[in-house]
Amino acid sequence: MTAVYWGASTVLLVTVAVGLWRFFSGPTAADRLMVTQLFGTTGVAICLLLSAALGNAAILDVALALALLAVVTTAAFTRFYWSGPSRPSDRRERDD
Amino acid sequence: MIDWISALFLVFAALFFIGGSVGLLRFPDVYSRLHALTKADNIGLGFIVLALLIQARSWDWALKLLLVWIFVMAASATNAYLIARTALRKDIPVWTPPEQE
Amino acid sequence: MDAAGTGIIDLLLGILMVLLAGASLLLQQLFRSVMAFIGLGLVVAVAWARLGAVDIALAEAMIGSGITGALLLASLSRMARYEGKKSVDPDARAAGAASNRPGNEGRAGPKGIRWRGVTAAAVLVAAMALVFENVFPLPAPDGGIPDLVIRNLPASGVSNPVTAVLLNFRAYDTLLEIGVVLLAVLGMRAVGSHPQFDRSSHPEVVLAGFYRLVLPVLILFSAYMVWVGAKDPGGAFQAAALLAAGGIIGWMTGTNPLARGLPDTGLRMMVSAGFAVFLSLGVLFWIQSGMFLAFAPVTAGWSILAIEVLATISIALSLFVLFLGSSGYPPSARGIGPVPADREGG
Amino acid sequence: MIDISTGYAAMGLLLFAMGLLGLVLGRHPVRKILALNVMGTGTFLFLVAGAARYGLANPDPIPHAMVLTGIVVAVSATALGLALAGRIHPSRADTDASTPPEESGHGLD
Repeated sequence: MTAVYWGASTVLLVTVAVGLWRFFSGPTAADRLMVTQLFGTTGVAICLLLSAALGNAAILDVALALALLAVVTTAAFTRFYWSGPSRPSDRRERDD
Repeated sequence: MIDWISALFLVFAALFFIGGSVGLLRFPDVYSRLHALTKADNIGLGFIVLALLIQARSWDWALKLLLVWIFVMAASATNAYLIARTALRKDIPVWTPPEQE
Repeated sequence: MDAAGTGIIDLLLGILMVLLAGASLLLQQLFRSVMAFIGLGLVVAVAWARLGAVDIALAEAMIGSGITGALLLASLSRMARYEGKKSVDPDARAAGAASNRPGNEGRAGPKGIRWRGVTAAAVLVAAMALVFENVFPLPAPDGGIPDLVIRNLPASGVSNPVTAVLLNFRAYDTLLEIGVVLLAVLGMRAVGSHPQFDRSSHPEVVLAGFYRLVLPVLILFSAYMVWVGAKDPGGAFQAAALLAAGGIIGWMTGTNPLARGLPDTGLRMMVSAGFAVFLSLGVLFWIQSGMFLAFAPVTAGWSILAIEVLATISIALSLFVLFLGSSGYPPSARGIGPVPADREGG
Repeated sequence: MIDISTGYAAMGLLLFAMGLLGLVLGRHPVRKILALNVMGTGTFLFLVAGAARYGLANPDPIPHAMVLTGIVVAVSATALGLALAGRIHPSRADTDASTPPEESGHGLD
């Protein structure tokens, strides 16, 4: 079963690496944020698999921490970075 | 037997994660990409939790797995709402299908 | 998958780390760099778990996703807003310096980049050569230090070796580390005031709902971290990071009770309590046994628990104050946090 | 197949070097802070890779404890650095407007 866990983690890491394309192509700031969200969720999944593969229950706590705090970055993004009125640059290629 | 069911669930999970990534790359606007992303969160992670749940070594292990799933769902719903609302407020265009000739 | 050798997982983790680190250093727009850095933190957290460093994975997950991201985004937004405002602000005279797009750095001049680049690359090549010469391959382990820790573990009062090292065998490291955090808070009191902050006029109802759901779990998880740190991965730093992240979420909803202001004297006492108690216990044992911070084996467990509880409170508040100080609000005598939550829009 | 601690130690060195270059070449204070953090991550990786030489099941706890304190110190320093950057930044507006930023040499960029 351990080999299956390692294999599944590998597949998940590949999907993350593929998702990185959206990070570099954008176009809006929210797209880049979504890629870090994908990193977070996949990180949770990989931690769950690692805890099963290594038989280490403490890694579940890492997954739980990532799950509980996944909202902080998004909230900071919408609260600080994307707050305020709409600017033309929000909709175009550049996401400053 | 249990190992095979677990492996099957893990395959489903991987399919949903792959689907989430492909959707993130291929869908035309922020809102539909958000949909693809949250599918990976909820169902993909759900299948992983199921696969590990039937293998769980103790009750606290199982409880933590369930907690992780519940909070990932709550967080991804909150995140999706925050992103979509802010994007709408920022007038990020919603994709409409091209006109049929 | 052999635990002693690298596999595809390590290769993928390495590629992701290099790509994200490169992106956070090279992308011209700082927002993208910051997002790449947040992603790097998540990948590194997985790498810690993979390397068997679960204590560190916990701290990285909590600090990386709970504090650093919000800290960087808030500071960057404040600077971008300031730079954007600069050209219309009558007090800011230099519109010329505002040629950068808000929040971005301009291209370095060709002359500057060439010289600095040449120097840096030369230094780097020399340093890398030295490291490869002297450190690679890593010397074979002699088993001495981990054995020493394991042998003395029963006398330390705890059974998690990392906690034993942190709070007993090398307690002075941790004492000074708490001191550094305290110093950072002191520094923040001096420089961290920048009161303009455009509060979004929209209430964060959904975030507030999530906060109500997550806060009890965060507090419980944090208490569990302090308690479990004695035998399993966890401890004061992780617990403090969780509480601080809870404070940050609450502050972003605008409904955080802390946001209504904490008396300044109370704040000062709580921020310094961890350091004060750690130091006094150290001195107490110095008087008793003649060695600074030498906990007696009988009472070591309780001393460590007392220090961990107070350090958790102090570090959590310190991290929260540091976040506020660098993201827009001075931790001033008015109490910490923003004015009461915005009400408009129901 | 490379030994795991050697692999991650090399990765740590690489990140450290990248961060150092970014620190020297970056102009914006936030970039420099990010670069310092990348350097820190590289250092932590190197230390933990050293600890992993004793095996992944029971690694050397001393580097782990050092990295743990390092992470907390790094985030405190980052917060203070960002606050300082916020204070430096407005003052850049007061430097001579006729000098392009890359030639003014005020050492703060």
